[in-house]
Amino acid sequence: MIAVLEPPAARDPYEVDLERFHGPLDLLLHLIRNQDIDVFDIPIARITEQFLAAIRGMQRLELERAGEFLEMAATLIRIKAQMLFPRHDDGEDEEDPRAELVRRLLEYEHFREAARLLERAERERSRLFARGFVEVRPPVPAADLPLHTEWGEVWAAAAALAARLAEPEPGYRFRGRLVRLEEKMELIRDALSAAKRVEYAALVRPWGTRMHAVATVLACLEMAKRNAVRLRQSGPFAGLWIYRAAEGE
Amino acid sequence: MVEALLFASQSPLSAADLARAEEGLDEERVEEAVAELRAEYEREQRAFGVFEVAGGWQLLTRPEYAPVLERFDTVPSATRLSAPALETLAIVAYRQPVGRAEIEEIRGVGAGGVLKTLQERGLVEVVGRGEGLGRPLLYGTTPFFLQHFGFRFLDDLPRSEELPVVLAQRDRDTTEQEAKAHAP
Amino acid sequence: MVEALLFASQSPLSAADLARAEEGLDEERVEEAVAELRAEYEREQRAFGVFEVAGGWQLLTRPEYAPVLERFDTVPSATRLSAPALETLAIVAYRQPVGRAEIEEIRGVGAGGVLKTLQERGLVEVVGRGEGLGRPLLYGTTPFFLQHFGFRFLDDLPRSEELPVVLAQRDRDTTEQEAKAHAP
Repeated sequence: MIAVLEPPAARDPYEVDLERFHGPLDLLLHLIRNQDIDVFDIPIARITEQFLAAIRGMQRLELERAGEFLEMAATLIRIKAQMLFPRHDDGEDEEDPRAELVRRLLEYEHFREAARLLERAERERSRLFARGFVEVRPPVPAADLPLHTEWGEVWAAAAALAARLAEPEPGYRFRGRLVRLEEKMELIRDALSAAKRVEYAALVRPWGTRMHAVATVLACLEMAKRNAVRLRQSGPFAGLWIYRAAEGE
Repeated sequence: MVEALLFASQSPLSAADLARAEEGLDEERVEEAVAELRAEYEREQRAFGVFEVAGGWQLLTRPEYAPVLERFDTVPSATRLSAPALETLAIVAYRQPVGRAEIEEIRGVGAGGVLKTLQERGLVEVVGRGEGLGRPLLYGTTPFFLQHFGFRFLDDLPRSEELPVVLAQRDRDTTEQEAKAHAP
Repeated sequence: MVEALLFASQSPLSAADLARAEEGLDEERVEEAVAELRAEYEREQRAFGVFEVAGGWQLLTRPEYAPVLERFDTVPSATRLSAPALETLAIVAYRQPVGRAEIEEIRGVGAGGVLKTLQERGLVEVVGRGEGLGRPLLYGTTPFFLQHFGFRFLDDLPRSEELPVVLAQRDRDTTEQEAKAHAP
C-alpha cells in the first residue's frame, strides 16, 4: 500500500524537498508555476539551474528516483545548450528546442488535474457508506456445484501460456545504477592529470549507458563552476573538450 | 424482492442482475421497482437511499451522515489512494487501454510498483496486449474502479475544460475496438 | 442517525454503542428510536427489519427472502474455473506429476491457492512425492478430470506444436515411472 505523501513542514522556502514531488515533471511544473512563468516561454537557463540545485540533495534518494531526475536534468542541459547556439539563417522554421518539453509538461499537468478530479470524486464517494454487515451464510462448497468449464478453455490456457513463454519478458526495462557524481569528477581529474585536455566522448565511451553520460555532463558542469576545468565546444554537435584550468589564471 | 437483493448485496446490482432473481421479473419491471423504492426512501426520510453506481444500483447512506459514520469504529471506512496512485489511475482511466511505457512517459517516473498496487486493489486490470515490441500489456479500469469513485459509467469521469485536447481527441470507440482486438 | 449507524455498521450495535454516536443521545432515547424504526419498517413492509442479535441490533433481510437470496448468491458463474486455475490445470495435465515449485516457476506466480481450488473441485490430486529438499508433493489429474473433459486416458490429451516446450518436452514414460517410484 502506498502511503499518502504528506509535504513535511517547510523549512527554508528556497529549499525544495524532493520527496514531495512525484517525479521530475512534477518538480519542474512546481518551479514554473510558482514563479508565474509562461510555460510557452520558459527561461531555460534559470529553470535548469534551479532544477539542478533541487536535485543536489539527491544522494538520499533511491536509485530509481534519482535516475528519473537525472534524465530530466540531462534533457534540460541539452535544451539549454541548443538554445545557446544561434539558429541557422536558412529561412527554415526550426522547432523551438523547448517544444517537446512543453508538450510533456502540459500533458502531465492535465493528468495531474485529472487526478485531482478523481480525488474529489473519491472523497465524495467515501462519504456514502454501504451496508456494513453481511449475514453469515454457510458458503456452498464449490465442489458441490456443477462445473461449467470445457476442455477448450484449458487448451486455450495452455496455448496462451505457450505464447507467453515464447516471448521475451514484456515491459522489462533496464534501469541504470546510480552513478555517483564524485566518481565522475574523480575520473575527469585523473584524465586531466595525464593530459591537458580530454574529450567528453572518451570519458563516456567505456560505459556507454545514458546514466554515465548524464553523470559525466553533470560532473563537467560542476567542475567548471568551481573553476577546476574549462569546457570548450567549437560548434553545435561538435565534440566537447574538457581542459585543465590554466594554472595562475 | 428487489429491495431485499439490493439490501443484501455488497456491490451494485444491475437491472439484469436483479431480473435474474425471480421468474416473471424483467429489466423494465426492475427499473420501475427501483424508482419506487427510491421515492419511498426519500419520502420516509430514510438514512440511506438508492444510488446509481457502476452501471447498477446500491443502497448507501446519505452524505449528511458522513461526519458521524467516519468516526465510528464499527463502520468500515474506505482507504484513500496516494497521489502517485491517483495520477497513474487518472492516466489509465482517461487513456485506456494504455501500456506501462506510455504511463511512464507521461509521468516521467517508473510505474511498475504503482500499477501493481492498483491491480491488487482491483482498480486496474490487464485488458489486452498492444502492438509493437514485446506486445506490451495494456491496462484499463475495472468495474470496481467505478464503484470506488461512485461513477455510473466510464463516461461519467469528470471532464474539466482544462482537460487536454489529447484526451478529447481520443476516440472511445476506436480504443475499445483496439482493446477487444488485443484481448487474449 | 441511529438508522445510518445500524445500516453501515459491520457488527450488531448495542444501545450503549449507539448512544456514543452523538451528544445528547442516551440509551433510553436510542431504544425509543430503534423501536420506532422497527415499527416503521414493518408498517411500510420493508424487505428488511431490525433484529436483536448478540446483545445488540442489526438490520437484516426478513427470513422469507432467504430462498431467493441464497439462490442468487450461488448463481454467479463461480462454477467456472478462473484463468489462473485453467493455466495451472493445463500445466498439471501436461507435466504430471509436477510439484508446486515447478508450476510456480512456469507461471511466475504463486500456485498454492489455485492448487487447493483444483483439489477441492476434484480435478487434481496429490500423486506422490518428489525427490530433493523437503520431498515436495507432486500433483496429477484425477479420474474425474478425464471424465469431465471427456477423455479416456491421459494419452488422449491433444498435443500440438503450439504447446510450449515446457509443457510438451516431458517424456511421459519416465515421469510415470518416477511417479510410481515416489507414490506412497
